[in-house]
Amino acid sequence: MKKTNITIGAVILIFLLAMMTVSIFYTPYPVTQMNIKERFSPPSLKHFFGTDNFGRDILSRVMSGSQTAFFVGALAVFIGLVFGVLIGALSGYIGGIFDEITMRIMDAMLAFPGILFALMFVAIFGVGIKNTITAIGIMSIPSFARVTRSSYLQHKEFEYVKSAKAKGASPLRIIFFHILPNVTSPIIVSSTLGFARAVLSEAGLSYLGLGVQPPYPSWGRMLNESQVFISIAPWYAIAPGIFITLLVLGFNFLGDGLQDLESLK
Amino acid sequence: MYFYLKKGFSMLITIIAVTVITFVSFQIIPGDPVLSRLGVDADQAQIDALKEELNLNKPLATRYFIWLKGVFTGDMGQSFRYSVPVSDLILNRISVTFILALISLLLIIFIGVPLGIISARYNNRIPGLFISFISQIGMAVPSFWTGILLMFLFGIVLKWFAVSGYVSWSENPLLCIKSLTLPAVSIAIPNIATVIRYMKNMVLDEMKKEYVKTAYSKGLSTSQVLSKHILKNAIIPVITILGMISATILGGSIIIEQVFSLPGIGRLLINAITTRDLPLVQGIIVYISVMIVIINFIIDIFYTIIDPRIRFN
Amino acid sequence: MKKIILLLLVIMIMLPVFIFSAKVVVRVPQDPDFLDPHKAAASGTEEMMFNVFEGLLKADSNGNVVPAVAERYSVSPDGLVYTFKLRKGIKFHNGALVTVDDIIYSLDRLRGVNNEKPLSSTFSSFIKDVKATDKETVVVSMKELNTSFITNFTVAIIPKNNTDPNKNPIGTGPFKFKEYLPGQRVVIQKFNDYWKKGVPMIDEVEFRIITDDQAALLALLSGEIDMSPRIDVLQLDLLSDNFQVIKSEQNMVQLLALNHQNKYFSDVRVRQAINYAVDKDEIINAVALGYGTKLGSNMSPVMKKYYREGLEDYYQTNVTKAKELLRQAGYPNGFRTTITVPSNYKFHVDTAQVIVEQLKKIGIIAEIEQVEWGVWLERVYANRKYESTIIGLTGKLSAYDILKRYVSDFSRNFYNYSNPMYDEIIRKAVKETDDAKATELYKQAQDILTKDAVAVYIMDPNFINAMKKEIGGYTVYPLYIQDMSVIYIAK
Amino acid sequence: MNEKLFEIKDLSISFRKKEEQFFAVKSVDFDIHKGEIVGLVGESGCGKTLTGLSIIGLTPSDAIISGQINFKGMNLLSKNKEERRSTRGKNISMIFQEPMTSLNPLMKVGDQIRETLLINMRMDKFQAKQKVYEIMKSVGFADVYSLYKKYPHELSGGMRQRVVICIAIACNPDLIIADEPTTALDVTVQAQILDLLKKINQQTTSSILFISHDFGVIKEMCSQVIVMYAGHIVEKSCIGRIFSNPLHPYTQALLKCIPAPEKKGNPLFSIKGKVPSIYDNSEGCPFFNRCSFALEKCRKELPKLREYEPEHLTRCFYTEEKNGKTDS
Repeated sequence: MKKTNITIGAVILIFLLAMMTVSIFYTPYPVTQMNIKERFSPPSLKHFFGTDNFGRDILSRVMSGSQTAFFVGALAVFIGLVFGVLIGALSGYIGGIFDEITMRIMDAMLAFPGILFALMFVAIFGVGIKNTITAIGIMSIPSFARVTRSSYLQHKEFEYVKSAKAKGASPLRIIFFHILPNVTSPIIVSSTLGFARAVLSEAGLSYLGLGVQPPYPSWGRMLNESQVFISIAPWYAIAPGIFITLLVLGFNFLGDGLQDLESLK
Repeated sequence: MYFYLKKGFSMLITIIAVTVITFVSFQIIPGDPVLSRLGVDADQAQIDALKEELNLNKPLATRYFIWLKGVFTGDMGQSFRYSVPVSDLILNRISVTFILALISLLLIIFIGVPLGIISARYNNRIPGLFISFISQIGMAVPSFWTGILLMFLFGIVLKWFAVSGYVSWSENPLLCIKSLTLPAVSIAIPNIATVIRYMKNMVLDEMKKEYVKTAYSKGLSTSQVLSKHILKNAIIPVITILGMISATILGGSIIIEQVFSLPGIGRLLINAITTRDLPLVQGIIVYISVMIVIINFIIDIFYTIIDPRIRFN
Repeated sequence: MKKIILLLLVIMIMLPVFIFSAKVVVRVPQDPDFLDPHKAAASGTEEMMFNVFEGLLKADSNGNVVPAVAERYSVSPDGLVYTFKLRKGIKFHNGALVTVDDIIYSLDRLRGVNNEKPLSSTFSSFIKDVKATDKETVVVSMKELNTSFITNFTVAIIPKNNTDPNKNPIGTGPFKFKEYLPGQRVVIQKFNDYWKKGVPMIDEVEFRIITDDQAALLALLSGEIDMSPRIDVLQLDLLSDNFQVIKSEQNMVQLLALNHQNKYFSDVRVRQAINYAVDKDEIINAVALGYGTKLGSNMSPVMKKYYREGLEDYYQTNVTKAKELLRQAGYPNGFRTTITVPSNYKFHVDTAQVIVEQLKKIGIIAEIEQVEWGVWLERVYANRKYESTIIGLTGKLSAYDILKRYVSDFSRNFYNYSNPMYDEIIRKAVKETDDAKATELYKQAQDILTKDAVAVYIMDPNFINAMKKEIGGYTVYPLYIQDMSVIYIAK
Repeated sequence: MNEKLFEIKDLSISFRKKEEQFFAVKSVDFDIHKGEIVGLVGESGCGKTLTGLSIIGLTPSDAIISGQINFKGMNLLSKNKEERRSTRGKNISMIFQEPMTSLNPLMKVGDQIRETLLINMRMDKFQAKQKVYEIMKSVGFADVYSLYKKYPHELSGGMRQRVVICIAIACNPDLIIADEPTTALDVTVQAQILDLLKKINQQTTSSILFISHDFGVIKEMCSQVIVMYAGHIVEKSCIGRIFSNPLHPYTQALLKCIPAPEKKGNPLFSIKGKVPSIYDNSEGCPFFNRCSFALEKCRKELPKLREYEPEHLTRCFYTEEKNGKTDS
């Protein structure tokens, strides 16, 4: 059971990554090319996923949409990772008041619906890919902070930390050079799950029209646009949905697989 | 008791912090509430009159304290967009979000928990594997996509459910629930998956415990052991994540209200943000935070009901 | 015995439902800004409250002003004094007779007398004073001549003793106000003592507020609403045959506005190049599916009297000519620019996407920047901080109100267009009492706008109203309003 | 001797790991008579708990059980799940080692006792409650009415073990399997629990299978003793003989470990080495490498169980030679 999760996850992600890299150089049709005559044509050999209300090829748009999904997901997770680990490490290691305050803030952020926070952020600093990434990044900080803090609390008591202290290593050195390498696996697991959440949040925001703006293609926005024509062109709504699910599924499987491995160690 | 005070107090600070941030940020962001209300043909005299009415000319700090004083006296000030007390606006919209959240919470509990137990009982066997696979997919599917598909399938094709529009509880409770079923299901699905996974792991942990052996030694059958002993013990950790889930339900409902165009808090907030209706945005934040505090409070009470150990310390 | 009583009871309860109360539910995209007519400015509000309030005069479906609260009126030869005769027996919704004091109160409230703040700068700058010569006549004298001022007398007359005109609005229109639920609906009821007999023909109108076009369509399809004005043209072929669709020009001008202070667009050749590059027919087909009338200048053909023919094909799409002009202007390989578009008007966002493709052909790389409506109003409309934008200007009754937007000192001239010759023509037109001469001047103004390529005047997007088959009598106005008094339900 | 209640014949319990079979219990035979207290003693990991669990039918699902467990003439192993379940609680009950965790933390102790009655006896809730009060009084609880409503975490270790005992004796079963019932308790409470068990055995006809690693406790409680080592029975005898004349070297070593007043001052004896793990299938006597009297023979062959005195058997080549029982 342990291995299957990782393999399924890896297979899905490799497929999507391949599609994404291909889409950078080649898509069956230019992504923005409109062709009014071919409006709403159903899936066919010519247009694998059919065309949308401007006659644009949905497959090409979905393929290039994957670029945004990966791009936003990766950067958002990166932000969440860097700040989350930093906060988690410091509060886990130092503890005391600092820990108390940061954890209170983290709990409050977790209690607050993520989308709401992103909405506020985007409304304040304006829509667009830059702000979407920052918003989702900040939203994922608490989960990283929590995971890191708990592993730091645990590792703080281990021998190798005491011996490092004995050698007179400064707290910063201990945090980054001694403990960090030992706590990477829970962080990796939470970054895969974080990636899945980031993709879902980006899709959500774009669906509300507040996420990624044209000309960047986005699955969430495609879903929003497709909803109007669902009764005459249902395929328009199905294609982007499937790919969001696939990407998130891939990361969930990967995350679970890693988690099983890690619990085995 | 001290425990609740501390938790409530920290939530209070966060609410105030969030509202201060919103207040300040609303000053610096582009977009003018007066213009977005009056539109293109607004006459300069009308603009000045409205600015006066909404006392936008007063300095920032005084406006914040007027608002804060108002919050504690229950008067959240007037919405810029509707010139109607913010609390009236929110109160008649909050019922939608609240009932929606309630239905999806019930769905989550009454579908997630049993399925979780079944998947634990038949772990590594056909039913167990099937349920975990489905829950894996359930977690991955974006809730608004499920919403669109459900609306298409049940609304347009099968015409079982009304496609949009909301019947308020006071008009007709049954129809109200009917109009909220599809949205509630789409919010519930990803959370049901989470509950299934949590429940399964918790039940498996409890099965290893000693008191289960004692129960078996009394001659109880597996299902009796599950329902009489394991369920109650396994549900405690699940209740804690229900607190977290209630936050995602509120978040989820913001998007789902858009899919099914339900007049809930979510859409009210989005419109409020786009029309820079500061008092309304502040009001909604306070209401949502209060709702979260209440939900967490209820969950803590649930905790003490089920787990006597907590009642004493 | 008991059963019979029970049966009777049931029938009694069911009865009201059967008495056929003719009710029509109309979709509106957003909430009214104010119910108080003098404070309201948003076109969305006028669309509904046209049925509740009436001024001394009222607009008719051909765009002229006809008597309403006033039975008849006359204008002095020098155009400076307007005399209005109060219509006999006309009543407010609360049953009270309309008096001259109410008229004076309404007009004074607008122009702001005895140091009260004015609610309309046009009233306060043009009207000298308002007085009643007798129980039935009101005389309004003007500070200076303005031939188009007459259309301003359509402003609502409200009762003097109404303490809160915003909470419970009272007027003289065919319908009276019933209730307003913010974010959900505005409901108005038939006013039985309306001065024009036989009208309205339905008992109640509910304006249901549905912001999302997609939800509105679904509500229409499922029968929850009866009429959805300005339906998204792409949704038309989703309607089955038990709906009827009414299409016509709506006196709206959709244009690609160019900021004349921008270094590229200050050069007329660049503006002309863009006019040659933008293929208006392709836009009309792609975005409006053909439901749009091509324009040449800032005037829609609906304003028959003032419309200058033949300007729409002044710039036949011609890519080579456009490139040539760009080369002359010093930008042989084009330049980069942005099109700022209000995100809540999908129609304009789609137009922008088509224009971006068209401008690529002559080397201009345009990026779309979607902003919220509030932001667009502040940044583009008020502060003029933009390069180019796409917007639709709603129709007005008088040509002066439409064309005064380009006069250099006009407060909302967000194009930053200043052309003394143009200003002179408009100023002369508004002072010209001879109607024929004034019309000719307004036509010359349109010529300048086209030749000077002030903006790219794309189309008058057809007003499309989808409604149930059984609704009859709908009349289109060259204004942003829904006249529900002429609606009837055919059986 | 009164009527034979349980007859365990050639009982073996094994687990499969990567196609290889490993035996935790190897062909064990012993009987339990009505009203008798049989002691099952040995170091932890010698299969004594597993034997107890197999009798009540609570062995882990992947355990392979062979041989016979005859209860009143019926082989429990041949019965289906349903029949097996009906014996649990009614005929056979069990007391576990860890009083802290063997009670459901979220259920009142009284209810946990009453549940056995409701499951196995035809009683309504009210009758069952009265019976529970009776049982609680019989185990020495004072204020039973308030105690009924208490939760496990409100009781001390000793009191909790008494509750477990109440559960075990509720339907006054034929056999109570007590798996190290007092190990987790402190000495003073231990004595009370042991007296309680003795009292129960005398008052009711329930026989007890007392599993322990502590010979001192066994001495006090049991009439019969079975010594197990690495899944085998190495010595079986009545209480008197085993203390006066321990035959198997392992039993002798165990007896030396018992701290006694006269041994005060000198170091406590402990057996060198440790119990072989279930996965080493080497033949010969499992105690070989820890036995100070080991012979060459012991390395290859597994000695047979022989009777040296009435009701006193052991399995050891050295004892055979010492007592001249060297038939082939």
